[in-house]
Amino acid sequence: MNLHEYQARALLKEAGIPVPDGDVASTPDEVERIARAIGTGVVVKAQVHTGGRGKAGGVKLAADPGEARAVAEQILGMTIKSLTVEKVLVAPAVDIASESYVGIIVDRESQRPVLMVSPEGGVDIEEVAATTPEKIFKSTIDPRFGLLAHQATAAAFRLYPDIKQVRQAAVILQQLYAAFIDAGASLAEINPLITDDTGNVVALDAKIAVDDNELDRKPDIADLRDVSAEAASEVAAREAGLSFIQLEGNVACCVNGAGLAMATMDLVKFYGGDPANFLDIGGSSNPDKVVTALEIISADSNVKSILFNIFGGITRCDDVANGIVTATKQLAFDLPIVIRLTGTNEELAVEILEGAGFSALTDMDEAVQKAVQLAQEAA
Amino acid sequence: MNLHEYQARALLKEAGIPVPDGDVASTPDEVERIARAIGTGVVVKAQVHTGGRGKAGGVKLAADPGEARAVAEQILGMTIKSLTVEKVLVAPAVDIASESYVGIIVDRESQRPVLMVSPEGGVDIEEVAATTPEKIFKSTIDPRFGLLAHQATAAAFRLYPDIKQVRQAAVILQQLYAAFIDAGASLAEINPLITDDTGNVVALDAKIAVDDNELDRKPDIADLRDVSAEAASEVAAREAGLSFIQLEGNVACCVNGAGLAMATMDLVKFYGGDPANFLDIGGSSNPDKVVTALEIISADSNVKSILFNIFGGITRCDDVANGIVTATKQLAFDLPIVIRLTGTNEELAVEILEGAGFSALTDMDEAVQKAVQLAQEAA
Amino acid sequence: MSVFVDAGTKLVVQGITGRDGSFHARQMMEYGTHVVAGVTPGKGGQRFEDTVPVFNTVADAIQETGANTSVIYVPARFAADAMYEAADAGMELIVCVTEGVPVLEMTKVIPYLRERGTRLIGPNCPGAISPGRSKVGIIPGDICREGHIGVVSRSGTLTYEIIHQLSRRGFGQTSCIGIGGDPIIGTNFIDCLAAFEADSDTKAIVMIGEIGGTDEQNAAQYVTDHVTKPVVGFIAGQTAPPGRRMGHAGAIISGSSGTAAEKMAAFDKAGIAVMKRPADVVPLLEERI
Amino acid sequence: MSVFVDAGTKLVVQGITGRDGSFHARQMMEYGTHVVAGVTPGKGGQRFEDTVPVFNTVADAIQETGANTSVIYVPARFAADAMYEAADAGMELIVCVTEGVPVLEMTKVIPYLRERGTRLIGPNCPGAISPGRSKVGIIPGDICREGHIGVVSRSGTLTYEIIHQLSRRGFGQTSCIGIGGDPIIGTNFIDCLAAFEADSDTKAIVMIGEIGGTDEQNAAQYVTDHVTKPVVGFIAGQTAPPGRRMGHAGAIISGSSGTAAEKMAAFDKAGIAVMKRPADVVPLLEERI
Repeated sequence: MNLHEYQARALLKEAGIPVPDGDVASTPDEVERIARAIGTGVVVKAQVHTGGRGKAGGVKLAADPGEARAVAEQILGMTIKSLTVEKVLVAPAVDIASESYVGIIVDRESQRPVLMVSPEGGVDIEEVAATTPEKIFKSTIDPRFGLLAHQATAAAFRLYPDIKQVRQAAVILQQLYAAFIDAGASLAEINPLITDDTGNVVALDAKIAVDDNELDRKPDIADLRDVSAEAASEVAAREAGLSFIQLEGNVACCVNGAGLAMATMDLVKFYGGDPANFLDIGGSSNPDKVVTALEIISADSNVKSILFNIFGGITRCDDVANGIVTATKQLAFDLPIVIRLTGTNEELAVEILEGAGFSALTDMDEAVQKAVQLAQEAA
Repeated sequence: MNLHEYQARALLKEAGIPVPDGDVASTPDEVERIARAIGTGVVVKAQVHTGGRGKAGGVKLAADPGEARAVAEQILGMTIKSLTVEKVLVAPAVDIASESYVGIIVDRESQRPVLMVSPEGGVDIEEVAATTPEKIFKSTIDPRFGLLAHQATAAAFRLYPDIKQVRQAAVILQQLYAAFIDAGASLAEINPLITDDTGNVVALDAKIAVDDNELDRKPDIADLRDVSAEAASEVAAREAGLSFIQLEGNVACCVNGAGLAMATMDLVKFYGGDPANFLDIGGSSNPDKVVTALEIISADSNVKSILFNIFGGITRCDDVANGIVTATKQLAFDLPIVIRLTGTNEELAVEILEGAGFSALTDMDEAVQKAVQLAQEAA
Repeated sequence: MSVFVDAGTKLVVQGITGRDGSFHARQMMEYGTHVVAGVTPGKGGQRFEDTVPVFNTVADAIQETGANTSVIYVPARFAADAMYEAADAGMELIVCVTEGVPVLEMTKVIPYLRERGTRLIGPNCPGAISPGRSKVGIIPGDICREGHIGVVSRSGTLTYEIIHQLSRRGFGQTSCIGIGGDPIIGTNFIDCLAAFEADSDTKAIVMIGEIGGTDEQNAAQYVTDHVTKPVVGFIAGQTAPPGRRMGHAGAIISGSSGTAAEKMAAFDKAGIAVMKRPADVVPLLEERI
Repeated sequence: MSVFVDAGTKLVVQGITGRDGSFHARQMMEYGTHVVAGVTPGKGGQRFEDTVPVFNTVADAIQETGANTSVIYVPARFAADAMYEAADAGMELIVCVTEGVPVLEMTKVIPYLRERGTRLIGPNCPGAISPGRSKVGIIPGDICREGHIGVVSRSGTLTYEIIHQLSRRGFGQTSCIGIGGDPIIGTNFIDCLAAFEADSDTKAIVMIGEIGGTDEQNAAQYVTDHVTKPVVGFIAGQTAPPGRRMGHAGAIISGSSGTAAEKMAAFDKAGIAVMKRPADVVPLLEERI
């Protein structure tokens, strides 16, 4: 789960990191009021879960409260990479002397958190990594000990020549690690970490991504989820315990297991089709999940055929069959459905489906080919 | 540094451990008021840094506020093992169904904290360890991971047959470990950990000893020091940066280094004398320290001779010599002083001392023999 | 022969009285796995299905039964502690089926187990099966056959699909290992490749990867350097959009690293026969054995 | 020959610009120790005494000078981090002179260093000296002489007293190691006994213990099992009252465990000649060599 910038800033502030004042707003009125309270020039920043806000016109400076209101009117409601801007952050405009990047991620290779810092901040850090990797300094963190003071200091020496700034940055890095752990994050970064006109080190923008598996034990973090910033279909899927991602194609896929779901999408492509989504109904076999899945899939007007690919293990094929029968009755849609079922209770499932007028296949390739063909005929 | 029971209870309560209500008092009036607020029968417990309070009459039950006042009048001001009772804890009298012992210490052997639990609580645990060691269950804690839930649960299974109590106790053990770490403790124990008449697990008495080396980084804990509960001479010594322990003999010893100080005391004994104290003036060589040391030593009326044993390394012999000369001028006492100095700036020290009418020896055995002889002559 | 689990596996089921634990304990017992004990705190002294003794702690279970392997079905919030407990008790192998263990927990579990010499498969994995000998986890026993192919996979049902393809066309398995799709796991591809290479009964290896991370690329390098047996590989997620999480914590691509194309190229370079689709597994094996 | 420090010791002084660090750095340089670098964050690029380069980090110091040993004089609140830093930089030996490191910190430092194969002497210790070759720490060089006695001690000035007794009566030392009196330390008696036993130049060993703990008893057992050279021992604290802390964190007795009597009995049983007083060291050695 990604946090908004304003949420990430708040967590950093709680951890003791110096962050400029500022507040979040969802109307131009609020923006004007916040800008007035700040009293200096401000920056108004769209709060959406995507990069490239600046290029898209989602980040603007304003010299006074009136101008802040005006730019907020432009930004609120605009669309950036298909996401509507519902909120903006209003913060004082700061004089920047230097910009660095600092971030902590969980590294799969070392199986540990890794601290990364670069004096090349304020830009796309992946670009820096690709073109000038020597400008990124990495330090592996032993999670049993945390980010040690000497590691933080050594990293800070890569950013600043001045020992006062090194000390400030080292403290900020340790606070960032604390925030990373407290949030159950998979990523926590400050970009840019700046030095301001008085020489102090300050966090200007923050990004935190939380491991979804942490949300159960971190209700405060779970409460930060902003469903208004997500596609409605994905919210509905998550609430039903489904894993769903909307794509552009016309063959809807409904599969149990993420690997098999991806392999099914790949096979759709292999046979000349285009998958409409990724959808994993998971390991359990609750018929209600299948109903929700079909509801979500059929709401997509691009979809021309629906493909079920179920390999029964824990998932019982008869449960899925019952779900399909129930859903098609309730939803009354006329999209063609191709069903492939094999494994646990396969025979029973075939019986249920045939009783409701469906036929069932057992071969994955055959099923995919048929679904692709049906979609092409309907297109 | 040892905490009082009432201080230790407060730390356990902060950590979430169920502890009966109660408060500390230093007058019978306060005791009566607290007992009235509690509303049931109470126990009044002397707050002194020693065991065996119960046997000494420092712990008494009282059925009502009037009786509480009466027992407080007996306990406040009494002397237990040469310590005057200045404060009492007043807590509700609790019906006890079972008594266990739980404690965490830093174990030198494994170089880790160790959890110890025993179903034989409420008694002298060292006695249990000596006579029925099989009734003590130990579990080594990896400080990089803390007390793991499964370790706490396994320990709790040694105390209770009932899973509800096991779960409660396991949580308490993890909270005790957190309190142990947060306090920078070398020992944290609950004895007894009881089950009350409703079957709940409750901490009835608590003991925490803090590593003095932690006090610098734990000011809240350092503030808990109660100088009224310590011998005045030891408080004065600590404040001057000296390590001092009062003993019963008549040969006062003033030495640099703890090992050499103990060896000097041993040598006093070897030559038929009796050391009046342990005193380590430490590694630095500030003449003021020597003055304070002589002040403390000479205040003890048992002392018949004073022995300096200084092996100069970091400690400079001339600094010690200057301290002796200054102190003897200021303090104007007539106790015989035997001085042994060797090492750094030895010659300069001898010069200073001889200029002030002292003679100096270089051999430890000779000096100790002479100090013992002088004490015997004066006795 | 087989790897990791075999007829000598003496299994403890952690969470045996829970919904998933009891279901799969029965499945494993029916398959013939030597389930010697279960663990559920507070249920020590009971018997599961009237036969398997239940203990309060893994230490008790090991002491009484001499178990060497543990499988974990406890809820996610207890899973890390279950792994610590099994390792502390001296378990040689832990299979953690539980899904949803926080990644930061795993960064601590991994070194803890390593220090104690305990092998972990998982978490969030289907486990291991050595057909005809022992099944530890949730891989459906009826799709497997005894034979000479070693299967290792990051997926669940996709693995079943490929095992199914193998079995029905006469290619039985020495062992099938589902290592799990989480970003941080115990046993990885390389561990399994090494075990299959060392197992004299295994004639060929099937390796099923996914987008995300660089485990498949590292495995390909390992194949180049150390594996003499034929390897056939598959990568799921060619059509997955970048930067999105595909169900598994593991199946996520960032930028150009961890794409299916990159992994397939690494396979190809290492001489691993790359399937275009799951149905290719048998023809490719037939070419190579 | 000598143990732990010798002519090959290339030393980094952590905290070289501090009060204690600069004083002892000069002392060690005067003694002839090969001080190759100092470390003080923010003073990188300077030179100490116009000769020794100062670096911001230990890693920089090692990279530029090839140092293998570090000595720590930083204040107590920075000492644990200084040890972590030295170990991370790959130091073979760390001598931590700093007094006042919290014991709970040490419970974490010890396994950290062990995992990295770094030896620690201390904390709160006088360090090591191999007379005529190298001095690392604060043992006064002028009381030592080259010779064939190995000295290991938990004390500071008591060690000097005994070294002094040895030197002035003609018994020089291969090495003298002050292991420190804290409850949790790196190198212990047994490590030093093993090193002296293996050192062909060392003809006899002097071991100086204190009340508190069981290190001396364990060392006595080790002597019985593994040491062929004569050992002479001393225990300080025969007259110490039980349950009180005698200056050192280490010198505290609880109940009947860790008393001087117990330790002296263990020495005696192991064939270690027990001194009644420091002045006995030479006569006892003369009897045995």
